[in-house]
Amino acid sequence: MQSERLAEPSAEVQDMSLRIYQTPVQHLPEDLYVPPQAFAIWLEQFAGPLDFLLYLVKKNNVDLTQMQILPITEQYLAYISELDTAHFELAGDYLLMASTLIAIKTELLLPKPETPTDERDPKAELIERLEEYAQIKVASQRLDSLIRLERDVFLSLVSMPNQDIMNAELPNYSPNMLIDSLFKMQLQPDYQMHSIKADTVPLSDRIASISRQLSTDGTCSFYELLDKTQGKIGVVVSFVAVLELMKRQLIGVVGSELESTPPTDDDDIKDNQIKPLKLQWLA
Amino acid sequence: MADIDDITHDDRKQKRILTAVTPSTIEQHQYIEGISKHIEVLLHASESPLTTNTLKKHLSLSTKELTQALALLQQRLDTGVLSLHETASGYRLQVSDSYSSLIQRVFPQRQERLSQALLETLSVIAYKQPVTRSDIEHVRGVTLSSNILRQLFDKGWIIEDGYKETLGRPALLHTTAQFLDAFGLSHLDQLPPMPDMNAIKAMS
Amino acid sequence: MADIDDITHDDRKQKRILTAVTPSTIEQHQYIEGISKHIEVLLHASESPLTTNTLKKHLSLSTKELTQALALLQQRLDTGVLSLHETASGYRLQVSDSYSSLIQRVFPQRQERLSQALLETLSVIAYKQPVTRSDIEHVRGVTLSSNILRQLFDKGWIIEDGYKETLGRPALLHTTAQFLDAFGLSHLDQLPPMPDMNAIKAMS
Repeated sequence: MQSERLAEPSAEVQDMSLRIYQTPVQHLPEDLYVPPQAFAIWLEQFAGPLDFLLYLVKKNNVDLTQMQILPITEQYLAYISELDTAHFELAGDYLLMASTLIAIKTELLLPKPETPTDERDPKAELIERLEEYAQIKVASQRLDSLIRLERDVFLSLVSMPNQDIMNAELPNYSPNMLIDSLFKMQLQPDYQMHSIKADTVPLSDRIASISRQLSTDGTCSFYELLDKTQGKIGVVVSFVAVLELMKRQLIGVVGSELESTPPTDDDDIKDNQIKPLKLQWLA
Repeated sequence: MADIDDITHDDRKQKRILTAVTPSTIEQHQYIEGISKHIEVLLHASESPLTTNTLKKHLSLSTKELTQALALLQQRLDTGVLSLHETASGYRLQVSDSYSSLIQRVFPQRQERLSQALLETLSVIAYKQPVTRSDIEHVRGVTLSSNILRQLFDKGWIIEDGYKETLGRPALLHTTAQFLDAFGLSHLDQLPPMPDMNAIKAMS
Repeated sequence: MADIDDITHDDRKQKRILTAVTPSTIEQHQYIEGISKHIEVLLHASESPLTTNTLKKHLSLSTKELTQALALLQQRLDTGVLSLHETASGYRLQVSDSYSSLIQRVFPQRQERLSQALLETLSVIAYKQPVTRSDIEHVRGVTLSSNILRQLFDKGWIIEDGYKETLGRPALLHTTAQFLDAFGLSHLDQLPPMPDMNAIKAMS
C-alpha cells in the first residue's frame, strides 16, 4: 500500500483541489457577488488561512518559490473584506494573516534599504510557513490513507459472560455518579490533564460533587460539604476545590454576619463571635 | 505443530466425505455456511443485540435460511469460546459462562469500574432521553465509541426504541428498568436534579 | 477461580507424565487447545491489546507453549470471521478485512471519520513530536480548538509528557502506542514518509 502511494507522489501532491460539499471546485466565481454568509460557509472549507493562501497560490498557477506575494496578498485581502463581522470567530485567524500580508506588502512597496538588516525577511518567512504547512497537509492525507481501525477494519465486540455468574452481587451505584460525571464533563479544563500519580481524593471528583451539592441545596457550610470517609486529605482537597470554584465564579461566600441586623450599641464582644461562613451557588 | 495440522485436516476431510452425499448438498452447505459467516460478522460488529428480523433484512434471508445458518453458526462456535446468546432484544455473541472465573481472575476490576466516558454517555441518555447517537456526540463534543454503547447494551441499561424522523432515521436510545435497579432508583423522577449545564459552561 | 488453576496444574502434571511414558500427540494437542481457548477469552475480555508477556504471565506459559497456542488459535479463527492481529502494543482480535465492506454497509455509524483539522493536528504531533500547542498553531496558522485536542486525548492517541522550558512551561504532546495501533503501525518510523520539500515547492 505504501509503495503504491510512493510510486506517484506528484499526482498526490497535485490533488489538492478544493471541495465544497464533496464536489470538487476548480475556480471561485471571479466576478460574481458572493453574499457574506455564503462566503463564510465557503471559507469554512479551508483548514485555515494558510490553507486558503495555498489555494490562492495554486489558483494563480505559480510555483511556491516563484510566488509573487503582491497579487496573492491583494486577492487575499479582497476576499477577507467580504467576511462580515457576524463571523468574527472564523475571521480571527484570517485577520491575523491579513495583517501579516499587509506588513509584507508595505515592506515591498517601500524602497529597499542600502544595507541589509539583521531582521528576517517577512516574505521568506511566510513562504517557509506555507511550505511547512503544505508538507503537513500532504502528510495528513498520507496518514489518512493508512488502513485505520474503526474505519477500514473493525474490532470484534463480544459480551462478557452472564452478569449473575460474573459477580454474585452487583455493586450498587449511586445516582450521584451520573450527575457528577456531567459536572466533570463541563468543568474540565480545555483539554484533559493526565496526571501520573493517582490521587486518593481526586480534585475533579470533589469539584463535581461540591458543585452538585451547592447547586441542589443553594447554600451550605464548608463542613457540610465534606465527605467524612475521605479524612484529612479530603478536607484539604475540598478546600482547594472550593477555591477553584470561587475562582471560576460558580460559588460565592455569604457571611451571615453581613446580612444580619446592623450592629447596635448593645453588641458587646461576646456576641461578636464570627459566625460560620456559608458557601452559595451562583450559576 | 505439523502433527496438529494433520489431525485437523484429516478430521475435516472425513467430515466432508461423510456429508457429501450429493453435490447439491455440498453447494447448499457452502451457501448456508457463507450466510452463517455473514451473521457472525454482524453479531461481532453490532453495538446492540440483533433481532431475527434485522438479520433477515440486512442479509436478505428467508426464515428457513436464517434458521439453518444460525444452527450452523452455533455448531461452529462450539469449537471456540463464544456462544450465541438470545436475549429479549435479540441475538448477541458472548463469552461462555465457563470462562467467567478466568476473566475475573485476570481482570478483577473489569466489572466494577465504570469509566468516565461510559458514565457521561449514560447520563446524557438518562437525562435527555430519547436521544440519538449524534445527540450524545453533540453534547459530549467527542465521537462516541461503539465499545461504550456495546457495554451499556450488555449491561442492559439502555435499549433502542423507535427512530428519529431525520436523515438516516437514527435509532432512539432510552434507559431501562435494569438501569434504575443498578442505581437504586424506582423511577426516573428520582434522578438527582439536573443543573443548568449552559450556565456552568458559560461561566467556566 | 481456584478450580481452574487446579485443573490447569493437574493437566500439566498429567501431560508431563503422559509425554514421558508415551509421547501422545493427541494429549499434547488438547492441552495446547485449552491454552488457545484461554488466550481467546482474555483477548475478548481485554480493553486493550495484550502482549506476549502479559499472556505468559496470566496463563503461566512457556514461550513455546504460547507460540503453539497462538498458532492453533489463528488456525481455529480461520474457520470463522475473526483474525488475530499483532499491533504495536500486543495482540487483538478483529473482524477479518474481507468483511469490512459488509460492516460498513450495515453499520455505517461505526465508520469513524476524522476532520481535516484533526488529521492535520495529529500529523503535526506525529511527525514533529514532542510539540506544544503553540507549535501546532504555528504550523497550521489556526488557533487550536480545544475540541480537537479533547478528541485526540479521548481516543488515547496523544498524551502530555514533560514541559518545554520556555515562558509558561507549556506541556509537550506526544503520540501513544494506541495511535500506532489505530493506524496499523508497529513503530513510529513506519509512518508514511513526509513529502519531499522539492515536490512541495514545485507544487502549483
